Amino acid sequence: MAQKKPEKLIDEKDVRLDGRGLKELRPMKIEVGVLGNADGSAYIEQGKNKILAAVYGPKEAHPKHLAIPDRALLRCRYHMAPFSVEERKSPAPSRREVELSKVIREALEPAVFVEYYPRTSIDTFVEVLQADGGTRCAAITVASLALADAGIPMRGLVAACAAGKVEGRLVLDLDDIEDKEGEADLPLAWMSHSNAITLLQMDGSLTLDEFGQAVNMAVEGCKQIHGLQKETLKAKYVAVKEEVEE
Amino acid sequence: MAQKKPEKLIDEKDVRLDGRGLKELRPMKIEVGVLGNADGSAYIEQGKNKILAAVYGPKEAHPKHLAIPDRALLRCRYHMAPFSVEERKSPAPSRREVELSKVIREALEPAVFVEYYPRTSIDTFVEVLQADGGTRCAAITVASLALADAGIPMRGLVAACAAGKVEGRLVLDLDDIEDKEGEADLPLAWMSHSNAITLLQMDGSLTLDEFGQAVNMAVEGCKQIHGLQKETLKAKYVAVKEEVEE
Amino acid sequence: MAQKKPEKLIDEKDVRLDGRGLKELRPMKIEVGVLGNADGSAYIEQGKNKILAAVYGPKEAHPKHLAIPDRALLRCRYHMAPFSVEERKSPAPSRREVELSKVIREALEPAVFVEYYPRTSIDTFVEVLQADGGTRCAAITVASLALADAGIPMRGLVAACAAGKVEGRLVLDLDDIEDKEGEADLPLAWMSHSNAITLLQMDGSLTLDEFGQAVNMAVEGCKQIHGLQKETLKAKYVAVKEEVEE
Amino acid sequence: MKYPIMIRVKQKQIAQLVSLGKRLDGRGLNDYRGIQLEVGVVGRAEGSARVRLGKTEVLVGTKIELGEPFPDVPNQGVLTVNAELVPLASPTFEPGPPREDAIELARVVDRGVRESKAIALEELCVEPGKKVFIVFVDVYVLNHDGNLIDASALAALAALLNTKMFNYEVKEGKIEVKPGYKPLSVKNYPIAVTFAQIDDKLVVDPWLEEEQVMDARITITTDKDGKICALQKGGYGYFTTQQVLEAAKIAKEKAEELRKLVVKG
Amino acid sequence: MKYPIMIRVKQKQIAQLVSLGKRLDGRGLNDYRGIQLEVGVVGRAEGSARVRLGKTEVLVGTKIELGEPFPDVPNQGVLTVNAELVPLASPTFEPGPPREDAIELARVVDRGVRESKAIALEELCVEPGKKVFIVFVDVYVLNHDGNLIDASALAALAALLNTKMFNYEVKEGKIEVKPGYKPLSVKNYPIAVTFAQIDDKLVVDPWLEEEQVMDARITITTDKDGKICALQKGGYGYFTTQQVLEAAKIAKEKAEELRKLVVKG
Amino acid sequence: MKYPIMIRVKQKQIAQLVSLGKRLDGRGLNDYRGIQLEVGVVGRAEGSARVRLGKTEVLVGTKIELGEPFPDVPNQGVLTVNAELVPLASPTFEPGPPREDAIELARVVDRGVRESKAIALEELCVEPGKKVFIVFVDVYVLNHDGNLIDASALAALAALLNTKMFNYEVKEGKIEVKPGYKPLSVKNYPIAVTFAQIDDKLVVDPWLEEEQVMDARITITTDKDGKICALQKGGYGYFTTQQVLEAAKIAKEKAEELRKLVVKG
Repeated sequence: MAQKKPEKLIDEKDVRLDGRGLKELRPMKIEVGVLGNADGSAYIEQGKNKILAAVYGPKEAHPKHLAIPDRALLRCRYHMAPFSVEERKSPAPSRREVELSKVIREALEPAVFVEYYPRTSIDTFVEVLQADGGTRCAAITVASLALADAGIPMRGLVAACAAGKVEGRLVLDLDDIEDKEGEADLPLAWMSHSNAITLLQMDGSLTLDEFGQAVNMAVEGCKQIHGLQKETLKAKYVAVKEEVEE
Repeated sequence: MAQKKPEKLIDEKDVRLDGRGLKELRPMKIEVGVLGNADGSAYIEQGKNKILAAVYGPKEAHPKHLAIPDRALLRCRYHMAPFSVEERKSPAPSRREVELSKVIREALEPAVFVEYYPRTSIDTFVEVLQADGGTRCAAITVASLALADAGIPMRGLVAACAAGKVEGRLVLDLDDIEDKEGEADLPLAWMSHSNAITLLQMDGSLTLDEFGQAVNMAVEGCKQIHGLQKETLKAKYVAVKEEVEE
Repeated sequence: MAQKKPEKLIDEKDVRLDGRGLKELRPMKIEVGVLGNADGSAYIEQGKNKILAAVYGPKEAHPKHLAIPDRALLRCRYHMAPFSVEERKSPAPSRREVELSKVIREALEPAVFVEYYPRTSIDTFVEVLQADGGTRCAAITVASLALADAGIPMRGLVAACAAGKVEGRLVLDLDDIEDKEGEADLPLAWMSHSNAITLLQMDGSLTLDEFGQAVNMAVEGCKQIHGLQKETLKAKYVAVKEEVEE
Repeated sequence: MKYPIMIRVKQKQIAQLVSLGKRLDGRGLNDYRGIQLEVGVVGRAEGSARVRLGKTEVLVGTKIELGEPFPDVPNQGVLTVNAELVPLASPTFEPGPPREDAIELARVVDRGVRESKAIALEELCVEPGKKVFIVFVDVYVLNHDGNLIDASALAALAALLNTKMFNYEVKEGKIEVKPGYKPLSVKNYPIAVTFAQIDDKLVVDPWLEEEQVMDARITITTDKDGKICALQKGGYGYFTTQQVLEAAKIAKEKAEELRKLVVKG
Repeated sequence: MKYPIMIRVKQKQIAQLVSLGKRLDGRGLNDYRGIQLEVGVVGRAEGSARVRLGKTEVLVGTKIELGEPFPDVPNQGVLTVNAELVPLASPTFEPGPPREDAIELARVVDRGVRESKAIALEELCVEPGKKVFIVFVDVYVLNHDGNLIDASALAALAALLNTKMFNYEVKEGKIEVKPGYKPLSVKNYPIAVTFAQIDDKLVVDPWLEEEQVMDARITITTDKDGKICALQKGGYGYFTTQQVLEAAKIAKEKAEELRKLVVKG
Repeated sequence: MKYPIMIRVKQKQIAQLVSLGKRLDGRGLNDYRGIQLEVGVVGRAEGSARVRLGKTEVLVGTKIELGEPFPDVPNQGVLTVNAELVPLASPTFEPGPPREDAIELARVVDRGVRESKAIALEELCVEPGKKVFIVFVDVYVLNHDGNLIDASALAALAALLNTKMFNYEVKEGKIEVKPGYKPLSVKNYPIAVTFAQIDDKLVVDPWLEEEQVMDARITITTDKDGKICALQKGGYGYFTTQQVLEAAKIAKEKAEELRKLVVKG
């Protein structure tokens, strides 16, 4: 049932287990508008991660006492399917999921014009169907697209990606085994507006120098992902436009 | 602590373990108006089942947001006492109890003129004090009487009874051991108004033919129970009348 | 990890394990106004007990449906820190904590002019940081001071203290080991106004005679504690007055 | 906690009566309502009893199961008392986890049984530190018309006296069930007697209308030797020392009467 | 259960169509919506399947873990079905513990699998009374457009057929994992077919708009031999005996069609 | 998240001061409030420490108990950090299970200890796969005046350094307690330093009024070698890369100062 740990995660030619270079992202696939009922939705595959996001709102905040007079209440739930991980996960939210829901919400909010919709709520639901390291970053990337798909006005898309340290080398976009066996993991979310870092966490051990490099490497990763996000949205609007004009 | 399974549940003369014939109901005892505080109440013994039902309402629905503008909200809780079964049952409601509460409610609602009492709630509480197979059916039979005892206007009484298959033969009103060791169990609730089947479930294995026979056998059982329900109510009203006229 | 039980809890000269006489209280230290945010607060050490109390209110009752038209709603939560006892205690409230919250609230309420603040709530929070027997009594003593510190008008301070029976002798203010190994424990709360007993519980075995003696002994203990309570409040007001007049 | 006008009127009326030594339902201040006791009413339970105290009705069932002892008393069985105020018993009871009142009720019943050493927990040890019998006492309130504590404590004692266990032998750490049953060994007979204080007077066995207007409540549990084994004050009022001592004396007497209903011979 | 005006208008319209043997989305009364089935979609799961039934979308994943058997069936593995109505699937689903609807959904799917003996639970026993395999079937509703039961039951069966277990040997009470996988042994193929009753007519595979106006619902699960193995009536209306028997006949036929989608050859 | 008018006025005032390098309470931007540290304050705990950071007050107690290891690390002890925002600490804290804020607080403190490998978990294994020591670190917030993270992390480290375990020997799978105690082995000294961003400026150790108006928060935990071992951004604003790197540098310096308060010599 459990994975076996390989002897080396990176070979002498700086090639990682899955064949990637040190600064290379995992293969990604993004789709928007994938769910029927949600106001906005998106799907991402990043390596073996498979994650769905849906947005409902803006709508009247419920329960009412949560409504904010001058802005929308942005809510977020990050949740893992029981079969998304090696050992079945109970569907009840774990402490980890509660924390991630919070930091993901705080990573998205700087991008959203919440002041446009006072007294409403905007609910973002993220479901991790399969997990392979870096789910919180992929969750932010895909949730940001779901918000855009719902037509929520935003300052920009938020892209997210981790950098880290594995067997002494700094690498981009760690997968599950690199995350578990590596020396450090630094997930980061970024939006081009204001060059803003909207999520930043770190686990492990990094010198100040390494830390600076890792932050920059993660930002570069986010920029690539941001490009892919824009393409996906554009492609969808072109498709919609064509459909409308047909 | 545990019952021992006997070798045969039905002998060669079609006599069941407790001496009943194949189409015979277990001995039943019904009383209405048994509790002091409830607006309506009833008690049933069916074989070794001992079940109490109480009704509170119609009364203002609480919490208010549950109120329905054009009808009463019918609620139902089916609950087993910890000491009602072989192994002590935790008093917290199990998934089974949640499901049974739902199907019992849906078995009773077709009989109730819910439209007479908009914005109110009618709460039905069923407590199984001792369980011996077929509790959901006995619960419907007794809850229906408690509703009548509370003076809730109804299209008719709902009677319920299971048919099933045990050692290759179709039988009526299975007890605990027949249910557990038998091949199929088909609980059914019926009201004479519209000849309506208001609850129907099935576990086990039946051919289409057997299924048809079992449905008809259960309906016949319900008709007998319905007779007993009517007698009980009548006897009570006579008693009340006599008391009043004394 | 566990304490070892000594052979004798009281020696032949009626001296208890910690050197006290039979009718002697444990050393006590009381402070008021110890917390920054609370409207009133107090801290007590009684033997090895270390307990904090805070009062918030009177304030608008929340949720609103709890508000009482002609008086304040007095609430109380007695809670033990996980590290306050020998075996780590889960922070979720135990049944014991729920019961003690109730009896402590009922011990305090006779002293509070709840009718002065209709529709409000007065919330009393007690945190046991270290437990050594008699925490409910010390909790009442300290909560009563926190109420006074919050400026809540009161008929008087409530003092509390247990009496009990250990190795055949009646003793005052049992500590943890005397409580566990002794024959009876009788916690009692008292206020001088009306000479009122506002809390009374008992565990163990006492004849009627012993019971009468124990009640009187506990009341005497409360009177001593009441003296200490008054001194503490007075000292604080003098200190405040001096500060103001400087 | 809320005193609507209706209650205040009733309070006045009840208090006036009590000051004359009378009660709304005709009882004397120290009289119990009629008590009906039935045992063995639930065959699936190891023991059971139903008590009707006036219109208050309580059913108690016991179950005995194997389980682990508490680490600090490895050679003792476990006694667990739980109370459910099921919603069919009163319009004020709601479905959901036990609230404060249910927890207090269970704990007061528990203390009476535990502190009087009614159950010899050492005899319920099968394998020290590993396997003991757990005695579950489940109090089920079926109709609430006041004084749930006394009715529940009485039903609990009767149910324990009605409890039978299967015979067993321990062979190489495994339990072997043998034919027949034996009664659970009950060594003491704790009886709870509750008083309400109304207008500075004590009344025994308050019914619902009295509970709604009382200032405070006190329950005194005495054992077969007349010793007090548990006590609980409740409610927002207070008692004087004098009242407490008086209550204790009466409680002992009343308990003797009640005990005869449960313990024959 | 609330019928706002919008729903009543729709109800009338849908009922009129149904009385003419037609449906809003153009289907015949006994037609299913288009079904898409994909298996092995979640590699971390031991088995998985996604079913799209019109716009309804359900993902089922299975996990197999070691655990303890139930005491009353010590030599059988354990089957556990759970359903999550995750809030991304519908504006009416909310985060939190499973509500009534999710519990009923899980239990109906569970009964189909269990009663048809689709999983040979005896084969999942490793050490009687101590160690068995637990098969978790997690139903994950991703988009709710009606008839969650049939979609979930179909996906559950497909996921079980897709489930692989590692090979193992038991040596001295310890499990030794061996290379390779073997498929989970699935012996029967239960298929659930659900009808809505609208204005006294039965329609197969109700979509959301039909569910909102239906009087009652009946689900009949038949096994590979055409026997009925589970049945569930839902909703606030009722059925006549005639309707029930008619539904059973149709259910058997439709189940045979659907079974072919999952069970090849 | 709600900004009533009062807060906006305060926000303006605080922001203006900060833009001048000043703060409402007179501190410089990189100054901590006065810190008081007391250890061994709770004798029942295996270790304890109280930190006062200005008016913020946190008590941490540790308990060590035997338990089972996690299956994936069978030969390591277990570290469990829990935080309670008890309602006496703030009018905004309510009784009930830990909310988001308490969970984040506990997890940030946990990561500092865990990632710096402050506790040698391998040394806490008694019997691989079966019995290990569990170190409970309970953070108890007694008064909330801002920057709970730094105060809690500091108190947690001090409590761990104050923790003693009894001596024991393992004989035939059983633990035998021996006389005396030994200190828990603490290998590293992680210190958390938190910044608030107010009007694009960073201020160290924000107090409550600053937290109420800040845009975002960043906590950087460094270990005894000046390496970063944990980091957490919080709040609804953002940081630039420049700010993050600047914060890291300051965090390392401030941590060295703070570490001296806890680690003597």
